[in-house]
Formats: sequence, structure tokens, C-alpha cells
Amino acid sequence: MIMQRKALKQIVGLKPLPEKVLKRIKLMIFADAHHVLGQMAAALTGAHEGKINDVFDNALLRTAHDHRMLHFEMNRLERALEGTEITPILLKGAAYVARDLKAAQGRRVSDIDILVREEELDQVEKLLMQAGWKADQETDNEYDQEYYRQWMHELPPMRHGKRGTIIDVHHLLLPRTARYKIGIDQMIDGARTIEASALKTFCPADVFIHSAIHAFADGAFDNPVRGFIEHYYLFQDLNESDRKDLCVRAEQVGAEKPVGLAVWCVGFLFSDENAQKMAKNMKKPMLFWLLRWALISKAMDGLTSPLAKALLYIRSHYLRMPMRLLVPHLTRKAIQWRPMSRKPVDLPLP
Amino acid sequence: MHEIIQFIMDESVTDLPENSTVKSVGKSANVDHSAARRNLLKLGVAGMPMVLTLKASARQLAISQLNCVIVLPSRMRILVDSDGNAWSGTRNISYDASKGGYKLSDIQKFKDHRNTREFTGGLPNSLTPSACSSYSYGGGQDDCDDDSGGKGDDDDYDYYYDADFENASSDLDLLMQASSNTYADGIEAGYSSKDDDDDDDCEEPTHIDCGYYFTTLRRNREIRPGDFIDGSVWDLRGDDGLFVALSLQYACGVSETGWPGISCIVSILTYLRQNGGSNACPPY
Amino acid sequence: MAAGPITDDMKWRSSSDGYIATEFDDTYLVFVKASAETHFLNFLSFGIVTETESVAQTATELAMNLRRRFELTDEELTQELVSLTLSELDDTGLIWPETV
Amino acid sequence: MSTVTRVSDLSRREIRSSLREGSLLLHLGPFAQLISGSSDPLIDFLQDTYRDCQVELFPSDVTDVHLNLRAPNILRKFFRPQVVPDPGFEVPAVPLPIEMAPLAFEMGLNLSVALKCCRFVTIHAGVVADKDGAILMSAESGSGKSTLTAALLERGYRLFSDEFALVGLGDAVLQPYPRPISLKEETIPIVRELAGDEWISPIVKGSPKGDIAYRRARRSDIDQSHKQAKAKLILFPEFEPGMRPYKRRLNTAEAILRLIPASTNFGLLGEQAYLAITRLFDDAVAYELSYGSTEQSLSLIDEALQERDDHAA
Repeated sequence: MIMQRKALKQIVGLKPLPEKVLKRIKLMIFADAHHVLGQMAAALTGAHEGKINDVFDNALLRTAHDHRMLHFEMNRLERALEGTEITPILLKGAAYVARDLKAAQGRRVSDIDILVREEELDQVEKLLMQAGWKADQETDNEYDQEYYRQWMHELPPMRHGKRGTIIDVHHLLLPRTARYKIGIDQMIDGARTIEASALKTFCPADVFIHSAIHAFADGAFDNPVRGFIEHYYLFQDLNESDRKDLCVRAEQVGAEKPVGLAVWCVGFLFSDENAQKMAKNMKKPMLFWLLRWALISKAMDGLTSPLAKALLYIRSHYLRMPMRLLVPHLTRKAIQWRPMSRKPVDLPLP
Repeated sequence: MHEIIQFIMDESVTDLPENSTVKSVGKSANVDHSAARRNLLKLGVAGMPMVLTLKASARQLAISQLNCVIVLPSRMRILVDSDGNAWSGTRNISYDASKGGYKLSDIQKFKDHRNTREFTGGLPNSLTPSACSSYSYGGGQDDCDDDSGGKGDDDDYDYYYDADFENASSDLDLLMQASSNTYADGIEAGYSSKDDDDDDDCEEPTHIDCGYYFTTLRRNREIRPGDFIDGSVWDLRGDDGLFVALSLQYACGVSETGWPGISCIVSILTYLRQNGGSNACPPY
Repeated sequence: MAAGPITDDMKWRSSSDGYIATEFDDTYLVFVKASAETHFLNFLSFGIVTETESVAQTATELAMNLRRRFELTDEELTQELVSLTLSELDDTGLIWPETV
Repeated sequence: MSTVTRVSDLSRREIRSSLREGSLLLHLGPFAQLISGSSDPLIDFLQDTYRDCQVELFPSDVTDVHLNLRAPNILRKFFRPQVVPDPGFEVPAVPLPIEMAPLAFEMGLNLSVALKCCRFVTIHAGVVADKDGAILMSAESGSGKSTLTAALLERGYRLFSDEFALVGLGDAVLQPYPRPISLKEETIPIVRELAGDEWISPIVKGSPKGDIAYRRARRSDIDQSHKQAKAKLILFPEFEPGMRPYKRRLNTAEAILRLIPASTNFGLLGEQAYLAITRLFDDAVAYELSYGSTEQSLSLIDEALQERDDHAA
């Protein structure tokens, strides 16, 4: 585990790259497999000799494409909502890129996520459809459509018919059934307009809060390595007053536990003293230590314990919905999907 | 699209509005272009687009990748159940509407045959027949007769069904309408019907007309997987779509060997990857 | 299909910074930097792009100016075709209503 | 401790153990490729078809590509050794019988370049060059591109690539990537005739693409793979038996219009790719060619080169 913390620190440039070539190669394969090679390149570019510059150039060219695509999608989104009073809040990658945060540098982005007020949802959906987005095929069936609309915090994903890009329109940050109730209205009220744009992002503290919620109160934490690095950079992006805000704000909106966990992770994994100090005074989730073990174990990939995986999977659903919904849902999903078994990509090196 | 562009090129002649950002090539001098332009405008009114978009991704590759045709080297039969499982093989399954549909023992033989390939799950809903309800299971009232009329061996049936299969399969479509229970429920209901006041004293049904879809693809049938690409995602329909769905499972690493047209499927998968299709492999 | 709602009083803009164009035989190969897409424009659609570069114009103003520029009558260059072409161009991001 | 040698200088045992360790580094043109996954058919193939290539048994630096030739990760009813190319990102990988490891290897490298390379504009094309510049041939599969590439090698051109034109961002200079030329089915005997039997690899039979063989890159191609070239001729060839030879000069815009779709990363690179493709035409002229035989295609190319020179003079 110590070695893995080292890997995270090397990726963000807190520790020098391994001198031994095989170790260096292994680290870069690890970064690539977890989609953070671009971030590694952005953090380390220019400081090295030899082939690594080619590899970093390559990674940066790829993320430049993602960012350009995202900017165009933002442009198209604004265009689609032209003439309305709706000012969507960009979430996650889109927000980091729009604000040019450290968390955006070299980050891969594929979809655009936005948040609107629930009462605006129908109009936004209608306008996006008019502008060429349509229900994505993956969820374009009665069950998924109804499931999303009844229980989820977002519309079923929409894909643009010509460009093929996906937009997720949220009205909440967590499913309606989720255990954590987040003060979404306060967060929306605190959002800030992006200059010369009809789009907004959360205030800096809320940006961090949302990322923490996304990682720890929702989903199965699909890509923990990327998630940890995101928290680290978002924390670096907060100035002193933002950090003070963060504690207050987390409590106000009811997200102390996920935020506490995220800050703890930044402190523990990246030895960030500010985060360590801050985490001491913050609430931790139930079963904190067990969870901590599971998360870290998952981040270590190849070493993944099936138990940790199962724990996270059940937890993610436990967080999203009460048992009476959970059991039928998981059963239904099991019948509907039957996914192919795909082992994670083997590392080519021992 | 190329024809339209060529057409525009042919129809138009040259004149350039002053604009420093435009690099001009192939410009011919001072031709009276106004007639050609007027023509173009008429076409515009008639619906010809004034802006054409070159698909900014490997389109020419795409053309070769997407245009491939799979020609079936031999007859192939496919059985699908309501759970999205599929079997492909060459044996026939007898269908007799008067006895209540497909002969269950044939279905079992088809599944068990050593040359049958099994695909466990993963078919999209659009290709999966509805499950049986407890009531639609079985068939006519007199299906307790043993199948004396149907004892002939499979090969006897081949001829008949090959000639008539198109009809049989479309009838089947109609039979496979909505119901909520699974096939397994149907079977249980069938077994438990011993005790109820059913007119018949049948031990167990011999035929089934729901929960399965069975089809035959003839030798030399041409299948164009590219027809099922919508943008960068699969839209699988019909028997050809079913074949493509199974090919995808093979190409994505589920089955064994010897599936026709795999290079065509792989080239399409590659195209989809290049074009950002995130669901090229099942589930679609 | 347009990229968003269109009203008659919208004034359209473009910018030559946003694209690279190559002309051949009255047709224009136009690379749009923001979308990284390449389009083919004919004299009319490209004319709309260049026309709206210096001053934002409504569809009606555009039709008038284009008729003058290309020496065409109302019947030859209809308002309807100009509006239709505007919505096609809107989709490429080459032009946009002024407030966006 | 690490040294660059040719494949032919290594023993089979050395190659095997390096492939097992996943530490075999293959240098080809601008790419360093780390290969892992040992199998007899792959070792045979490397020793035959890549004999003159530069390799290291132990990598001296990080690499552009990591290609793992591994067993497919599926539960199978019967055990039979199979192989899939795994370039480290999700690709549609067909499990191939182990005898087809060479094919998996070539497919894996092609996928890596087509889908992961961003440092060059990659165009699906064959490229050869002489001292005056490069000829780029962009065509769909089955249009005789490989045969034409192989035929031009016999005319004194050096091999850049049979699969990808690598166009430099900014300078639009073409970069050699001398991999073996992949020959399918009926082109195998044609190229065997042209090049001589000793230049053709053993045939991989019954692959998903039919019978496949490779025409090796020559030692001189490999040793000059650092020497870039500007394009002088851009061709869109089309072969069909019995077709009357025909050539048509394309204007730049039309040629651009046909090159863009042949690029695997044009959309990804955006403006840089557009500018690079445009700059190809600073020195090059473009033609569409159709022909019914290799001889015809070669004389059409001669004519095109002559026209280009006349025009320049």
C-alpha cells in the first residue's frame, strides 16, 4: 500500500519518477490504465529527458482534444438554451475545464454533466431534443427511462445525433432515494456565472463538495485513482478562505461525511498537511475504517479483494436506495444486462 | 455524399467574394457564373442542403470498414430464449401450430447438439422474445397426444420448413407478445397443472409457442452489419441483426472458433472505437 | 435542424478567426476550429458567413444584402432559402445569434 | 546494461525469455514498442520477418506502445491455446489460435498506432520515398495498395510504411515506419514474383482475413528509418482486374477532402491535423489512378511524376 501511495504522489509530481526503467514503465502503464496519464503529463511535462517527452506529448494532445470537444459542447449547450433564462451549472470535468482548474490540466473528459433546477428539467430536455440530442440507445427502453425519471437525480443520458457526444442533465446531486439529503438549493444559489457565458459553476467549496459526494456518496467509485487525484488537485485549488468555507458549507448542505472522507484521503494519500489538519475536525462516515480499507484496496487494482469490491458495490446501492427498492432493482438489472465478463487489463510487466 | 459534392462542383463556376482568409485553388477566370448559381438556388429551394459536412473521422476507412458483407457459407439456425440466451446450430426444430408450437424435445436436442454454439445472455431486448406467461405456455387443448405425427426425424422436416419458414417465423413473432413471467415460471405452471381442473390429463406438454424465437438463415445469405450502425452505436433488428449480435459476442471474446464474417465484424468494431462508440461490445 | 431556438429578430454573427477556408470552383472547404469538423459550403452558405462577419444581421437583412451582392432577384434568392441555410449553418457553429 | 541489437543477433532463448518478462523493446521509426507474451509462432515470426529490426532485450527507456499478446480472458469449454492482442486499452480483440500470433502482433501494433498515436497525423496509406520525395498512396483495403507499395520497392524506393502515413504536426514531413507489408490471399504470389521468394514470410493460413503473408522490410529501409521526406505525389489508387488505366489530377481541396476521411486521428488532432494535411500540398500534387495491372499502375505513376516535373519547370 505504501508503494501505491508513492505511485499517486509520483503521478502528481510530489515524488520524483522511479529511476529504474521497468518501474517507470510500470508506473506509466498504471497511470494510463487509470486514465490519468494526461494529468501526469501536465504535472511533469518538460522536466525530463528522452522518450518520456514523446509519451507525455502524446497524452497531452489527446486531452487537448477532449477539452476542445468540451468547449464546443458548452458552446452548443448555450446555443440550445438561447433566449431562455436557464443558466445550467456545469459539473465535474466540464466545470474544471471551464474554470481552468488544476484538476482540469491533462484530464480526460468524455461527457458533459450539467445541473438545472428541477422545475426547469422538462424545458431543458425539450430544448436539447430540438437541438439534436436524443435518448441514448443504451437507456432508450421503457424500464430505464422510467427508472431514471422516477428514482434518479438526472435525466436518462442524451446523445447528440450528429456529434455523438453525451450530456447528463442533473437536477439533484444524488438519486432521489439516496440516504444523504444534500441541500441542493443552497448550492445552486451559491453558483457563480462564468464570464461572458450563460453557464455557471458551483462556488469553489461546492465544487470540492460535489466531487466528494460523487465519489463517496454515490456510485461504486469507479475510478478511485482518478478520483483521489481529482480531490487532491481540487483541494490545492481552494484558497485559504475557500477551505474555511468548505467545513461550514459541508455542514450546511449535509455533506460532512463524504467531504470528511475526501479531505482525509487527500491528507493520507498525498501527505498533505493542510488536509490532515482539516480532516481531524471533520465527521467521518459510518464504518469509516472498513470503508477506508475497501476504497484503498480497490484503488490498488490488480490486488483488488473481491470482498472489497462487493462491499463497495452493495454500499453504492445502499447509499442510493432503500432495501425495498434495492432488491427488485438489482434483480431486474441482473436479468436485463448479463454483461460479458471482462477481466481488467493485465499489466504486461511482472 | 460524394455525388452531391461532385454535383455542386460541376454545377458551379467561379467567383470569389473578397476575403483574405480564403485560400483559393483551382480558380478559373471570369466565367459568367450567374446561371449556375441560380440553378443551385433552385435546387436549394427543392431541398438540397447548402452545407455539407464531411464526417471528420476516418470516413473512407469507415466506408471500407462498414461496407463489408458477410456471406453465410452454410445454413445457420438460431434459437433465442426470453432470457437473451442464444444457440446456433444446423439442426431443425419442428413447429406444429396444431400441437402448440415448437417441439420441446427438438429445442432440447438443438441446445444439446455437439455442433451447437451457446451464447449465454447478452442479447439486446429488441432481439429477445417475450417470456411465457403461465397461460400462454403449451398450446392447443389436445397437445397431450404424443407427437405421433411428428416422429419423423429432423431431416424430414428440413425440406418442409426451409420452404415455408418465412411464414412460420412471422407467425411466431405474433405469438411472442407481451407477458410478464419468465419461461421458468411457465414450466413450473405447466408441471403444477397436474392438480388443477384442467380438462386434459397431460403429464407434461410437448410443444411450446412462447418464450423462444427460432429462425433459419439460408446459405449464401448476405448480411451487412454496417446497416445496423446508427451513428456510433448498434441498432440491431431482425434476423440479420440477430446474427450480428451473436457475431459481436464472438468477436468480443465470448465464444470459440469458426464464426463466419468475423473480420467484417472486427473492422466495424474498430470503426466504432475510432468514432467514440462506447458500447461497441455487448451489452449494446 | 437548428442548434437552438430561432426567432425572426435574431441577428447573426460570424468570425473569420473561427475557421480556415479553401476555395475551389465556387465551393468552399471550411474547417471549423471549435468543432474540428470540415464542411462544404457553396457560394450562398459561404456568402452568409462572410456577410455576417463585419456586422450582425437578421435573416431579412441578410437576404437583402446577399441579393445585392450576388445580383439576384427576390424570386431567385428567396427569404425562405436564406432562413433554411441559416439554420444549417447554425448547426456547424460557423454563425451564431449575437448574444451567444 | 541495455544494448540495441538486431533481432537476428539474438538467440531464440534470449527472445523467448525477454518476451516472457515483457521486456522486449522493438524500435521502429518514431515508436518504441514494448512487447510481451511469448509463443513459438511469434518468435518464429520475429526471427523471420523482423530479423533486421532494432531491439533491446531490456528497455533502456519508457515506450510509446505496450503490446501484450495474451491468452483471451474467457472461460472456454475446451482448452486450446489462443492469443489476443492487448495494447493496454479496450479494443475488439478476436481470440486467434496461437499459430496466428503474428497476425495478433501486427493487428495490435496497427491498433496502437491508429487509435493511440497523436504525435503525427496518421493516414491509412502506403508510403515509399526516393531522394526526390515520398509517394503517399491512400486507398481502401483491396485496392492494390500493398502490391503497389511492394512494386515501388523494386523500383528503388525505400519503404516508409504499408499501413500508415505519419505526417508531422507543423512541418507535414513524412516519417518512416518500416513495418512489413501485409499481403492478403491473391496478392501473395504477385509480390512473391516481384520481390523474390526470400523476401516473403511463411503464410499464416485461415486467418479471419484469409491467408496472410508479409513482405519484409529491407535492412536499408530500417537503417534509414530516421530519414524523413516531403511528399511529392499523393495518389488515390484503385485496382480492378481488366480496368483501363486512367489518371486524373485532383485539385488540392478535392484531395484534402479525400485524405481527411482516410485519417484515423484527424478529428482528434483538429486544427493541427488540418494544417498539416494542407501543407502536404506545398510540394505534392494529387492524382486519382485506376488500373488493371501493376505494370499499368507503375507507368501511370511515371506519367504523373513527369507532369509534376514539367509543371515545376
